[in-house]
Amino acid sequence: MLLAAINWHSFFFLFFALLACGFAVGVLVSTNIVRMAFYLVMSLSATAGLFFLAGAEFVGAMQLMIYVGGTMVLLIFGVMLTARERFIDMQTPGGQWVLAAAAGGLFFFILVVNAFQVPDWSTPNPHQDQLSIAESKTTTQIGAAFVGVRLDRPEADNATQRAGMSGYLLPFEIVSVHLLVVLIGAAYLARAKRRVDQPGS
Amino acid sequence: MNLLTDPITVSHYMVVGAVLFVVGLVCMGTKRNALGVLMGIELVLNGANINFIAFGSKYLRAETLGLDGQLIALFVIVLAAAEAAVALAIALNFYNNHSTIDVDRADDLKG
Amino acid sequence: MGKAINQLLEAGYHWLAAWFVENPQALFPESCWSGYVLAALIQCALLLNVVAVGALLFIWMERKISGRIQDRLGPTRVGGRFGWLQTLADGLKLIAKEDLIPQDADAFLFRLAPYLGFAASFMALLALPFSNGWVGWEVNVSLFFILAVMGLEVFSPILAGYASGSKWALFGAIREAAQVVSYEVPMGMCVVVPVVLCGSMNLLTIGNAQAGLFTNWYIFHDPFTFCIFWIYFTCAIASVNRAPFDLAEAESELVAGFHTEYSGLRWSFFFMAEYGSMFAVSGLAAILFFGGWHGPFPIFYGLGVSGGDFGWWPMQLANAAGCVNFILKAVVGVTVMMWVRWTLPRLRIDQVITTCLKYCTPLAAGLFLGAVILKAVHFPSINDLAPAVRPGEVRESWVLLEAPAPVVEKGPVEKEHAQSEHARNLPPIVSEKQLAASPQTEGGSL
Amino acid sequence: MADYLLPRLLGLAVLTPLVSFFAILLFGTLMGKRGVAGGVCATAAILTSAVLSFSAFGVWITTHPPVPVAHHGEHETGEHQTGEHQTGEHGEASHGHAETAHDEVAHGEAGHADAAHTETHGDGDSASHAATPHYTGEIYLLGKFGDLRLTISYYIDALTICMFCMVTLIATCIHFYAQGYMQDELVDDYVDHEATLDDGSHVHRPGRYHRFFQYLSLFCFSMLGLVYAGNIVMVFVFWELVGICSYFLIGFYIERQSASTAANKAFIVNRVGDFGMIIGLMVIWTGLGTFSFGDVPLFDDNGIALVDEHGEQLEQPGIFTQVRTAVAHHTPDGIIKAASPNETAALVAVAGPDVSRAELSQLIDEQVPQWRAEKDENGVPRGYWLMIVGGVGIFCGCVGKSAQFPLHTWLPDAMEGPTPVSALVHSATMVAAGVYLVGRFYPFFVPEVLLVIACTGVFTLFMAATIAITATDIKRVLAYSTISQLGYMMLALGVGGWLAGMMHLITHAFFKSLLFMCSGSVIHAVHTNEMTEMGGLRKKMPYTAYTMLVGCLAIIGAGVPFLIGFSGYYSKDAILEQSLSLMQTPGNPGWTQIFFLAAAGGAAITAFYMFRLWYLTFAGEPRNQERYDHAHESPKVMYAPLIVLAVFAAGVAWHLPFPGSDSPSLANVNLTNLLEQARPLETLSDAPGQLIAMTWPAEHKSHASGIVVQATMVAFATAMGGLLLATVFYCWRKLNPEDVRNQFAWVYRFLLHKWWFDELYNFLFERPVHFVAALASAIDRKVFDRLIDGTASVVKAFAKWFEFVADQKIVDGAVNGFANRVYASGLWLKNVQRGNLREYVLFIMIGAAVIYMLMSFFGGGAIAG
Repeated sequence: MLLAAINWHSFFFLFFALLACGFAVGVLVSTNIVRMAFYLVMSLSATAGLFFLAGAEFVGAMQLMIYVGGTMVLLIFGVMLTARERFIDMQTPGGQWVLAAAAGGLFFFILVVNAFQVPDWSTPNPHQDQLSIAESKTTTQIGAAFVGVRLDRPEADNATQRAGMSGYLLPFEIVSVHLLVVLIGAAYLARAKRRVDQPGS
Repeated sequence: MNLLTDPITVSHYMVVGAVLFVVGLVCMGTKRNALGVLMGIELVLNGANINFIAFGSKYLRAETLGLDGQLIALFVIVLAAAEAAVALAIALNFYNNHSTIDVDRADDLKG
Repeated sequence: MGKAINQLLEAGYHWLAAWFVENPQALFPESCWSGYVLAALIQCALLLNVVAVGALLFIWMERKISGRIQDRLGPTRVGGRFGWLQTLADGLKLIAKEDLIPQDADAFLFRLAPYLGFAASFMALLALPFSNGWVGWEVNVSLFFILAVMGLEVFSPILAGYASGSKWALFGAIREAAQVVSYEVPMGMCVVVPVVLCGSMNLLTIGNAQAGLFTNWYIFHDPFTFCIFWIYFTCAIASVNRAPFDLAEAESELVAGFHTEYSGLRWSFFFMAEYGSMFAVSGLAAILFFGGWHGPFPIFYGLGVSGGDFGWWPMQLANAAGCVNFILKAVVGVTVMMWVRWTLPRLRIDQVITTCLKYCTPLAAGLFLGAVILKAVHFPSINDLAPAVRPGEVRESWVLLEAPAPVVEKGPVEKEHAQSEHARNLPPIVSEKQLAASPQTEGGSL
Repeated sequence: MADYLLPRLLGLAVLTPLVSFFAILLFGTLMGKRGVAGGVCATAAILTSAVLSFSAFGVWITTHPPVPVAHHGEHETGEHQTGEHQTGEHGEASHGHAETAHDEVAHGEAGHADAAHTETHGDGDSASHAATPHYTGEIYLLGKFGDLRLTISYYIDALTICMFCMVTLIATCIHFYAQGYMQDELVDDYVDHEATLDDGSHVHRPGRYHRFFQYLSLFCFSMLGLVYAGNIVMVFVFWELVGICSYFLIGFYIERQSASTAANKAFIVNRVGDFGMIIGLMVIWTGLGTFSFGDVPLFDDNGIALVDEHGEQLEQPGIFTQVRTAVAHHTPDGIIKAASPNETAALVAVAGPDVSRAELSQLIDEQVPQWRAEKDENGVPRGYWLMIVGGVGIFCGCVGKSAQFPLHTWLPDAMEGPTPVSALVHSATMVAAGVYLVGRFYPFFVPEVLLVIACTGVFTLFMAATIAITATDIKRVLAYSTISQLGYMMLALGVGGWLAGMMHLITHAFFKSLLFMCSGSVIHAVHTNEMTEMGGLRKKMPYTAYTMLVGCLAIIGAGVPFLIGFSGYYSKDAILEQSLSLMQTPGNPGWTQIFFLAAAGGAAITAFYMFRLWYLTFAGEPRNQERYDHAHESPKVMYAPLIVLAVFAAGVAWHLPFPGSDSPSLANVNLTNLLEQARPLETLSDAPGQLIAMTWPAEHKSHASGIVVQATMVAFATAMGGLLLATVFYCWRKLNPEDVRNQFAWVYRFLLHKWWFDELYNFLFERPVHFVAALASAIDRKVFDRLIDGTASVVKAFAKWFEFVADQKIVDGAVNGFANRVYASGLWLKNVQRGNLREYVLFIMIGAAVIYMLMSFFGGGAIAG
């Protein structure tokens, strides 16, 4: 029975992967900027599904929250603010399409060939059956890694590495500061320009 | 190989990532709308993220990147958000200055 | 006979419980595909009912409450004296109405927008536990997940507003977007406080950490949590776009805001999404601050339905009671939202944003800091003065105990249960260390 | 301890003003309004120096307690006793040497050898005086040229200590004083009423308060460095530094024609003297092979001490070791060798090329005693002329710096500088540097040189004193007085009175700075230098008037004979005693009494003009009522230093027990005994001249009671006579100066024109120089310029042609051609950089793909996995 043989993990992977790829292609082919944004939201959400499927539930939630939520709202803001009839559809010359498609195809070919070149990558995890998605509890570990403690790598012999080097405290801090700077910078860049009234005009 | 019955592997994820990546690249290469280019960038980053997650997933490989994959993906997400904010601000500024967001017309510095 | 029925019920329960609580693959080998499908369908039906029937009920409630507040009667005719079926009648009417799409509209997005909102609202309920273990998808970061998908809800008004091709709709959409995105910030800060106190983002864990007497509820944990609940509730009202923050559909200015051009069933989907979201944020408040499915007094504990060593049906009975408990708390929250809506006038957009950025955000940040400091210095909370019972030992109870609940040492089973979550992923050395510092095991002293 | 402390204390004292100088130089404009804090900075620096100097003084007197020297004939009668004293002193000296870890044994041996040598001369008087206590050492080696070491080194003995204390004390007082005096520079717009522009308006300029103190600090550094210096080159360097400071300070009001001229004059005149000094330096180097005062321990290139066969540290003997021997004017070996080039060449020729350098030098050394015994046809020992040339050369420098005839003309003109400068630089310290150097180099001067010095000094003192009589500018009176007093010092040194000269140097510094500062106070009050417009000011300015009275009394050497007196009493009497001693030495020609008579006459004239000055300024009735009405006592910051200096001017030479000390060894601390510790050994014995039939008596002989009584009475009488005459003329007004002036009109004119020295120099030097210059200029313009112009025209024409061929065609062609190619390729490449974002993306994609392929092909497929 076909259905009985279905590997549900693979099934959902296929589902989300098709969604992600399909909507990504939708982004590519659509000329309406708002629709592109919508397709992108769907693609990113499907990617989040892929993340959940791969056991990275925290990253998936993060993807939904920040990427899909935050970024896309920002993007849609931009879309709406700059969307006028004449800007929504901007035709690209056919030659460039062909060129881009050729280069992209070449790239895609390289990547796909590469993906199947290493046997280890194409071999499923032999213990996959014994693992459950519901068991993926990496949130605590990620949180600990952010404050510099690697719970998942306790076997590291080097005490120094275990103590500090293996954690992600410094990158976390850097990214935090970076975000702050970016927020201020973006607010500054996008601030409303005050028009100076010409005297007498 | 039956996609529905065989367990999936890292390679499958990589193919999805490749699709997103290449679509993003082509998107960047063909969209004249600055926001379209921005969306292409998001797709590219997402495609890369999929690879990180896949290599860090213990469901797909016995020997994985472990947490590092997820952490890097997280950083990519956060930085992508930051990048989107700045890029959007730039796009708005560009729009304010040029009354268009056509990147083909952003050639003031053309030699 | 009774025994047979009992066995039958047990079998049926196992079949269901496997989907709600346990790993489905453990009960159902991969060959049993029908289990997946059936369980998924049942879950969908139940959750849909929360949204759809809930919306039906809430709309009726709102009419009655607004009527009472405005010294009217509200619906009185359809379905009897209290107008029970007024909403159903309206729904039928809406289904029957012609589905209009304006000429300037982007038809695809115009059609899509209501479903998107509904789907987001529905997805939020997917990870929302209704009782201990009664959750559509037990995900480790359920709180985070719910916040994330409720953030996606904003796409619905935006797309709707844009696709309508109407300036009123667009204005409403923009307002909605600005407002919701802004309020996500203080709201995020508020919900992090229970997470910090409990040490988990899993709503089940958070809920169970508040078991026992109502003093265990996080709202009574310390002054900071008490204050921060009100900020959370304010932000919740704003984020679900309810009055006095309903700028997106301000009738006096924007006709009807983002759904000006909608009619019929599509229009009703917006409302279903809205009421679903109201229920979701209220349920979240109940879990985060009001002990979730735990009653104010641990009655089932007194009945001996304690720990994990009792039979399946008393446990599920307790869970069912907890579910009722939870729904009641959530409905109270929704009712308060309605009460607020019909009491307070609508704010201006600048006031809305000011409230968020100048009041809610700094306050939430300060209170968050205070709560974290209290937690860090192990400041004794009110619960420590009268520790009713340890978390996770009591399900629910409606009957007051005759004697105060004794503080029971944790049985080996619970200990194992508590440890299992970590022990599976952690090697022994670290797991011990981690357990020693684990907030969940410390929760016993709360 | 002392060998550790003294160089550091004094070195710090030297450097502190330098720090202040740089601080004000760099941050002067930031120091408060118009740099007002610059004054504080400089004052604090010099105060620190003073504290350090007096600390060094304390260290010195505790490690080297002065012993009383024989007085007034005791020397002759109690020779044995004195010898014991000197032995004790010698013991102290050896002790000090042991601490300095330098030259004790070698020096001691040299001393013994010299002592043995001395006996052959039949003069065993000073056999036990092997050395004076001192500390010497090198701080930094600047360069090494063969045996010659150019170093930064120090030489510290009692004279150094005295000079340090004197300089820093006076400088401190003057710094404080200057803070008050220079107040009017503290404005943004200073109007210089004495500097007039072409259009008749006055010069407006920003105040230069901090600049003034900057120069003062630099000057203090230079002066202290000069005293601190341990070798003659370092002395010369600081000598020039002092000169340049003087230049800056005289030209402080640079906008005034007179000030800038005076500054130039001072500098150029000093250069003339320095020229002679450089000759002296050459002689020293040639003859002695070293510039260092003290002995220098020798090290090899690796810094390991060189030792002789006995394991003793080898040392390069310093100048003093070579010349400051117990034998009077014992010509050093090096001088003899330098004076024997022919003999040396003959020795070298005889020895042949195989003889090593060391052996050769040993050969020469063996010949030295023989050469030393030789005399030329005039009966002059070998090398003696070299000594005379060297000594006169060094003295030339001193003549310039100390404003002796004939280079004295710059000093009166230098009064153009602000009065504190005159007080510090041109009376107390810088001009004393010449005298100091003569004292320092005293053993180097053979009797014939001393005669030159004495003649110069005596002429200078008399000439300057006479000029001072007629001067009406209060500062010029003091300036000529300074020249005169410097002449006294030179005279004292020239007649063999080392102690007298040095002592007068110290005492004069105090009272002359006091007098100058008082005059500055007066000028500050009445805004004029002319004494004819003053009078009666003592009522208005009591502090100034009476401190100046103290100064006048000190300079004339007032005192109760044989009992007590102002400081000048002691030093001037000592000078007279020594000149009398020289006069009375048997065998000396009769004209040597000119020294005594001129000195005595000079003392009378000094008393006259000093009190003329005081009376004209402070006594009598105001001659200019308007200026009198505006006069006022100076602020406290100005008259407080006057009081301090007055105390010192009065009592610096007193033989008081050292205050606060119960130690009997410190009871003898006074100026005389201190200076006595630094006395060059040869002054303890008679010095016969070789070219002239004269003998310079040992200084102790002047303490014979006959000489002392005679000299003291003469000094007292002349001083009182001069004082009385001045009182008659200007106080009681019994005689009218006008009558005298008319009576001796030509003398008056002669004196008024300062003996026509300026005119003489103008005629002798300036006119010929101008004529030669005009001639040279004409030749330059007519001949050389035309030649050069013609050449230039030819070259220009060629260059024009060549430019066309080489530059435009070849070079420009190549460069332009290359540039065109580059430009064209740039234009072509521009097509790539079109500003099209999407194309860039495509480039990136294609580039990445290409790189990947290249790496897959050539990288061994290592890219994946």
